[in-house]
Amino acid sequence: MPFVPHTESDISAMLARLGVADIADLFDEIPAGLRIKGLEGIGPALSEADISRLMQTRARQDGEPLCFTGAGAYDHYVPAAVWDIATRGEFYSAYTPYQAEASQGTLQVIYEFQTMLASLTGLDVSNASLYDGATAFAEACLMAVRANRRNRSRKILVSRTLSPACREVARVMLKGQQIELVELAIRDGVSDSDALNNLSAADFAAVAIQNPNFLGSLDAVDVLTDWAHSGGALVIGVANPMALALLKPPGQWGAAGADIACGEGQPMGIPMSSGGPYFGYLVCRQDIVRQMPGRIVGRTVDLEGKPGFTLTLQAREQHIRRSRATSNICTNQGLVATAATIYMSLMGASGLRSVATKCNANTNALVDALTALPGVTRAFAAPFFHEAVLTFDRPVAGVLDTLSSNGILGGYDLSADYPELGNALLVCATEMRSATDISAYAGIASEIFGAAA
Amino acid sequence: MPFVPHTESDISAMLARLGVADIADLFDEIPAGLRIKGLEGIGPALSEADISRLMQTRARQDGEPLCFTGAGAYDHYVPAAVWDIATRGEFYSAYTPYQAEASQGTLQVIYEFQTMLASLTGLDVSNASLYDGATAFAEACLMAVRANRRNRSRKILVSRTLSPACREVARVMLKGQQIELVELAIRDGVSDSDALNNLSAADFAAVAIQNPNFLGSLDAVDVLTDWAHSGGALVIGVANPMALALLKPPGQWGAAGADIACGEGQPMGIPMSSGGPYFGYLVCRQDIVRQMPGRIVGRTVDLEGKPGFTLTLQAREQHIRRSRATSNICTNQGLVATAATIYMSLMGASGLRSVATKCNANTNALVDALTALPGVTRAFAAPFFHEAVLTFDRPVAGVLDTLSSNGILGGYDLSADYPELGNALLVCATEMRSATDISAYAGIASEIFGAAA
Amino acid sequence: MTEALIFEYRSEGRKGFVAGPDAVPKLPAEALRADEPTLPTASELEVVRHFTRLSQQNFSIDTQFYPLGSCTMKYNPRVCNQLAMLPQFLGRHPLGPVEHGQGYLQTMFELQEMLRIATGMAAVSLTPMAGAQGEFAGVAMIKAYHESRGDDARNQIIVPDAAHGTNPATATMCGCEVVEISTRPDGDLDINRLREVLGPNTAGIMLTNPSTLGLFERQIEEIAAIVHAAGGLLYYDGANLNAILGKTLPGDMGFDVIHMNLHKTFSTPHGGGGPGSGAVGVAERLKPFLPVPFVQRLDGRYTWATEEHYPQSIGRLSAFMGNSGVLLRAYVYMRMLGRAGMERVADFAVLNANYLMVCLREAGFDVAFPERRASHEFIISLKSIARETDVTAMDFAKALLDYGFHAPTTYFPLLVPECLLIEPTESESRHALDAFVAALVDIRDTAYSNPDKVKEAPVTMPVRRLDDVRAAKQPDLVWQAPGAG
Amino acid sequence: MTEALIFEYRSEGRKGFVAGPDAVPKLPAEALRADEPTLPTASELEVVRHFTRLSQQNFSIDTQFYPLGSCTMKYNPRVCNQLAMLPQFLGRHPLGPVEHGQGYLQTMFELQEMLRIATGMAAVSLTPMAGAQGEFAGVAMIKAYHESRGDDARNQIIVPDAAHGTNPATATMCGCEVVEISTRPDGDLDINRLREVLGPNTAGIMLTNPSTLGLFERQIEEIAAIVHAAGGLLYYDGANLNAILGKTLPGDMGFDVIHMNLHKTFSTPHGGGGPGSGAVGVAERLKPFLPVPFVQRLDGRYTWATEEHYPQSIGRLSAFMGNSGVLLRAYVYMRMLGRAGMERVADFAVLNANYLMVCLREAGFDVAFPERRASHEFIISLKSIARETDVTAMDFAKALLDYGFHAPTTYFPLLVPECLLIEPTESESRHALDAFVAALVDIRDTAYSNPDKVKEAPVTMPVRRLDDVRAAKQPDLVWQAPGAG
Ligand SMILES: Cc1ncc(COP(=O)(O)O)c(C=O)c1O
Ligand SMILES: Cc1ncc(COP(=O)(O)O)c(C=O)c1O
Repeated sequence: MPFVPHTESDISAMLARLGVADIADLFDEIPAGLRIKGLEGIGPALSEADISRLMQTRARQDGEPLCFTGAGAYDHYVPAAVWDIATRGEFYSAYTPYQAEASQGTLQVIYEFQTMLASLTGLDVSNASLYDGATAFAEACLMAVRANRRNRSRKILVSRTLSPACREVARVMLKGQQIELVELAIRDGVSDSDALNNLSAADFAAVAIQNPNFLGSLDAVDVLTDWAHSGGALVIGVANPMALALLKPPGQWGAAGADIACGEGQPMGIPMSSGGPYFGYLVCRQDIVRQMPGRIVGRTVDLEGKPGFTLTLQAREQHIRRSRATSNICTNQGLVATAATIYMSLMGASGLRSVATKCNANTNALVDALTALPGVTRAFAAPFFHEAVLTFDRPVAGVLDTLSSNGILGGYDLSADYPELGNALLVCATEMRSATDISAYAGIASEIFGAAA
Repeated sequence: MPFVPHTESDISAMLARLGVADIADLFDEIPAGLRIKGLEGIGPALSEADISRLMQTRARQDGEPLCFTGAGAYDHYVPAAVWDIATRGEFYSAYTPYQAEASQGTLQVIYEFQTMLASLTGLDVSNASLYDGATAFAEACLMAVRANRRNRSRKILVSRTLSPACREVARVMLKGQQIELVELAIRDGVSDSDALNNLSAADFAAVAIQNPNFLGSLDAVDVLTDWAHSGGALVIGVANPMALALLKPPGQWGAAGADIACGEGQPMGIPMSSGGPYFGYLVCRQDIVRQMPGRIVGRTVDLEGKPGFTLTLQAREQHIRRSRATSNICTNQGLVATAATIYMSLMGASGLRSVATKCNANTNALVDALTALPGVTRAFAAPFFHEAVLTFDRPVAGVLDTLSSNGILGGYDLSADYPELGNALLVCATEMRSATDISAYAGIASEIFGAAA
Repeated sequence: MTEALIFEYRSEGRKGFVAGPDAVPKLPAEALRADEPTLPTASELEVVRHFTRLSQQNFSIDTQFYPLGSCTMKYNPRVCNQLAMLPQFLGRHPLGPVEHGQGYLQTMFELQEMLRIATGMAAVSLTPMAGAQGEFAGVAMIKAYHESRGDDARNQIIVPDAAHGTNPATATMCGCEVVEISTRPDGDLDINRLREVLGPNTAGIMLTNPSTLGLFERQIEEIAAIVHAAGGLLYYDGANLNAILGKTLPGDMGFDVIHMNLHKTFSTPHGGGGPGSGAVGVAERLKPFLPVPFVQRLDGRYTWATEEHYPQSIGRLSAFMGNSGVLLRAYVYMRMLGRAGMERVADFAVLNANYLMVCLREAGFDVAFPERRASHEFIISLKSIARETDVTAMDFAKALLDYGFHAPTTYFPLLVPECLLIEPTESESRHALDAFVAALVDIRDTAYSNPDKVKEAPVTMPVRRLDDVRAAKQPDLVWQAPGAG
Repeated sequence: MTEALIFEYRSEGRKGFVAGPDAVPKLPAEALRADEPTLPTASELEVVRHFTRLSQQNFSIDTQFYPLGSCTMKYNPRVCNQLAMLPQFLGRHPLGPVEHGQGYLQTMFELQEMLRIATGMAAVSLTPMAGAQGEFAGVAMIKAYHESRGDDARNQIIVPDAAHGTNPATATMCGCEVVEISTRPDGDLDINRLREVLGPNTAGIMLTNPSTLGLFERQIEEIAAIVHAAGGLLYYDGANLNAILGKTLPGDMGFDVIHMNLHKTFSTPHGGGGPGSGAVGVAERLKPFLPVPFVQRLDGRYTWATEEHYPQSIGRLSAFMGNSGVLLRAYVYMRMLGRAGMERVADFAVLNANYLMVCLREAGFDVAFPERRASHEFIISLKSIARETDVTAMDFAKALLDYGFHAPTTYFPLLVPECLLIEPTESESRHALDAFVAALVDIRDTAYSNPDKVKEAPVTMPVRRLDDVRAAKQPDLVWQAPGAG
């Protein structure tokens, strides 16, 4: 029997011990009317060989198109050691480290994870991960409302350059608690700082800024941070950790730095995998750590004085504080955070910098190649990290279709999220894209746009 | 620097400690005339991402044709757990278990391996693996010559139904020691027992029989075993361990059983992998264990009386006995044997039996489908396990070419090894071949043979 | 041996992973960071060795019996991992066109269907990324339902006192008020109390059945009737679905919405804390509110169901569609079980729990609800032992580690003092259960003969008992380079 | 905790891995086996748990510093394993047509080329499956060469007394007589003795350079000249190639044939004892004798070179072409190193060995050849400590395990008493080397202060010291079911 070890003789011996004739008797507390005959509609069991064949067929069916799409998920190289180690049974099949003495492996990894995230973002403390970047953003907003003791506002000013998915998830998660997201407009691909003149920072619990923003551009982080702080609003910085290998981290934005930072951890060694599992990170200033949602690992000593690790500050969490907890989160993305920790350890600061730099160079090369075509222009002049917006002289969808049927994912069509940008496409070329790959894209694009390539 | 951890500052500190200016100075005992400038002709380093892309391209280029070829390497399903566990760093990156206390993992696995092989073959003791089935056969011949105390013969009678590759490797390995392989003829796909009448068993150190033999047929194991023993020759049984899930094991052949058994372990969870790494197994009667080549693990106790495992009977081996060792083998196929042990543990006797039975059924189905075509007949009437010989009305090579260009490996062309069989093809359909696969083969074959399919 | 921190392998100037020669970024200087983040500078071998050694410091299903109540620590088949990690699945961009995703989408669609059937609901969405997010989705749907009917006053969520902490926490997150109700001594809900709290403000009730006490709620039909009569909806916390798979359906019990913990019942790995998946199923009336996206089939083609098709949807809960990789693992597991295998899950989870309960009862342990059948888990209380020997449930838990067993859940549910909540799961053998009983008996004997020895435990772990108070009072949450603080 | 034998999980009637329903074999009844083999009847979880736990009882490169002399325990990059296990490589049938193998064959061809260049030989064959089989191929080629010239009396193989046991054992297997010659006190070969033994019966000499003493043989050019002058050939045991990679070429030294241990120099994993690869390279005159098959390129197409093309070949050494999977790993490793990386191998292997040697010498240990440079390994002798404290090299080895270090090679080479042969490899950091020195110093201190404590070691392993005598005297080599013997 798959995954059940019992033999007939075990079963009889066990039933005899229980004094019942049949396993069915053990379900006798279920009201008779509720008992079912079984799961009609579920097919017969497949052997391991059969399910392997099936899944391989489906995987092959989907192919491996050349990816120039980013928009929140990035095609980076993941060293072999990362998942080889992360999927070792002892990491893979452990539960949450409730028994600290028997979970030092996971606990130490998470402590190291927290250290890395705090350092990358330039802030003090990190939690042990949240579900993904979008929920981390929503939790950051909730946290900011709880943490801002200067004003009692339930409004967050969010730049329209911030990822639409993050804004949508935050809307859903904030709605019940009547917290409102107020949108700050875009201009030239970045947050419109002039629009701040019509607003008062004091009206907001926090201001949320993404950098590089969803459109790939470097945003006005210093101006926005200082404006927010001037009115007693907190600052939530959203950042791709890969970009932080190069860019000024949220903790150093403006004069005082962001108060909270969060983001999507996927670029740190996590495969794109149709959208998950990824992990959200959340870091903050030391003084607001008790408003942090999610698990946190701390270092302490054992009764012999030897250092060891344990879950700590649990009084914030649902299993202790129940309806007054900082969040309902329980299971997080531990294994993914473990993989990210291994990835960051392998890469080091220099490895990350090298990847980040290559992404920047490749996207520049791609943008140059495409804007050389008639009908393709850059949408904005703002400097970008590894994504950029192109404007076409025709609808984006058709172009993407042609690319797709040539095995190329050409980018993310912005026309639904940002209709104001016209026929706009967000492209990305990570370190994985070779010069040949970029030429392949440009080649097909030149056929579409009718250039004399 | 890939795989070298030293930083510039480490290097200077270390050189300072050594009192030399430069690493090159450490090579000053190499005569100047022999020093080279470096390895011209070796290309530049590839990053992990680049080598991954390269190897993936090459792997894809080779494709995954549908395999109906056996002839010594079989396409069985390998459960995911097998190599997941075998490639855990602690198994994968350990050396030979010379320090027993720090190698109980590997040692216990091998003790379990030995137990499984002894039991499958119906013999008393097993070694810890040899390189592959062919070298195991050669070592079995050498061992038989050493072990046979009744006669001093340096001849081994080997049935022509025994794998040509095994016979060739044995020839190469036995040549230096002037041991001769004498061929016993084939009749109707099995060893020609009548030919024994012209021979005397007393002239041979051993008689070697493969069952099922290379042509897939069940051979005359009982007759040959008894004949050999009647003249004081030992019996070497060669067997596919998968077949032993169903068939009478060598230890039970004839009245007294074979004295030595050996074979190719690949069917026990080892991928076909272009021919290796596989492992050879070698088992024998207890009383000749000291003539066994290769490592052997024994169970003993530690100084507290707790059971533990260690390499034993090492006085047979090259590192102790040097020029008088039973063999020169040192490194064997430990990791592959580990994987096989996991495979056999997962399958159990019933799992192996079920696979073996399916192979038998599938090959029967294939043979039925192909012999239904005009121009295709079975070569012999002998019962077969999971391989059978078909005779064509035309040269085999052309048929295989057509199949190959349709993504099918149609079997092994016997015409070079067994010209006496005419246009003969050895086919095999393991448990991995579905009814659809078999129809696909039959479909193309029917086009070739012009049947009204 | 304790393992140094990865940062302590720091070696000035060591390069990390070699990714080839560097380009110069085209970025304005003022945007660049000046400092270097504190990331390790260990060699690849050091990294591999460090994390491999750390992994060995964990207990896990692959190495130990792990009867952690409410957590369903069953075997995670290795093949689920292998197939979820096929390169095309790993490499698929979440925004890739459906043409490059039919294999994946079909798989997700079939998973939705199987989960729908296994729970008896009308439709399933896979987006929630863990149980708690599934709860969020469920309560949000309940609220959206009432609001869609103009029934705006309904903002109370009823939860039993035995409920998991995520239930009340979720209600709060959704802006609801939590009303806690008590459990009767026989372990069933205090239905009179329920009647009292039901009213025009009732949005719904969150139950898990079997409950966290390991008991099947026998009055479930009546409860459903009165909650529905009062205008409320019923939420099923599916964390304990393992106990009833193939035996009874939450849909039949009258639940309107359910979340499933695929990382429990459907055996996706816990990974030291996650990722999980909290897929939600709903009855017909909540279908319009399901979180998007999910997968729909139109003319044999699989596409995304979005806000466009479900304008009343509560919206999105993740940037893309939840924890896909986890979903793939659950799919493989379910297909390998098939119908018969799924029905066997509850059979043997429940057989093992009852067997273990009876063995412990016969060995003299106090079972919390001795008159009841265990579901897939059960509770023993060590109150009398603690009174007599001062050895607590916590001490038992720590001592078990030295016997090579992970501890059961301790001190939850809160209403049973000195409790251990024990869930063996169907994948453990009778042999493992017997050995566990022997260990508990042995620890109890030691508690009476030599209580200090038990209070000293564990002694075979990489560390002895840790100072939790110090951890919370002087939080040390990130490593500081020496001299950097 | 010791781990039960997998057979002890035996449970009557338990089915193994589920491979689906059984067919009835079409085989004559008398051919079938009557008994059931003693294979485990454990559940999948038990199997996974058992072998995972067993793995944790091993020391390995991935978990410990492993300075086992002569074994080159360097880091085995995980990516080599990953790429060698691509499904198409794993699934390729060895007899598959070359049309379905161009990717594989090209890789093997390029590997042959890289190895040829790295050793300075004329051609390479990859078939030998370990060092010892490479030696066999080499000596067989030497014999075949002499025979092809009618020089039939040449059947003596000269080996130094420091040689690895496989060298004399190989010579015997090839039907040669072994002539052992001594080493001078300075570690170089006794060349006068060599002159004496050379003669018309000399088939050749087997050397490894640097030798197993960790010393570069400085007279190699002279040795080559006199052996060649006597009509003999030179065999290079490439186990120590790590020390000279990119610095000097065996081909330039005058060797006619060489085997390489890809599982040493080229970092394929040892796997707890194998598989390895003992690829052989030859000078021009031995080319016709190379073992087949190997890969040749004709008009940009890769095909097998067989007996057909090389009728003088010594023939085949494996059923197919050696340990392909190992060869793939070596290929990936070499491509990742590239030229500069390969040259660095010897640089840092030698730097580490000399550094460790000097640190130990300065710490007061007796280095066997203090006047010489270490190559990639070196020897310390504990003779004086053993005399003074009765603590032997074996005791040091066992004590090191408790410090978390694998022991160096002990009691080899045989000519240095109480020796440790120490090979750190280039992949270990200075930090690891310093820690190893500290451990040895600590053990020595304990040897003087409390010798019994060292003789008690190890105490932190799953077992204490094992009774080897009993193991050999009462061999227990297979498990017997209770009551079955
Ligand atoms: C009864 C119960 N409800 C809800 C949850 C929450 O699930 P998750 O941890 O996946 O968020 C759990 C799991 O811990 C549980 O046991
Ligand atoms: C010097 C030397 N020669 C030969 C060998 C034999 O190599 P293998 O074990 O691969 O057969 C070894 C390895 O053990 C060795 O160290």
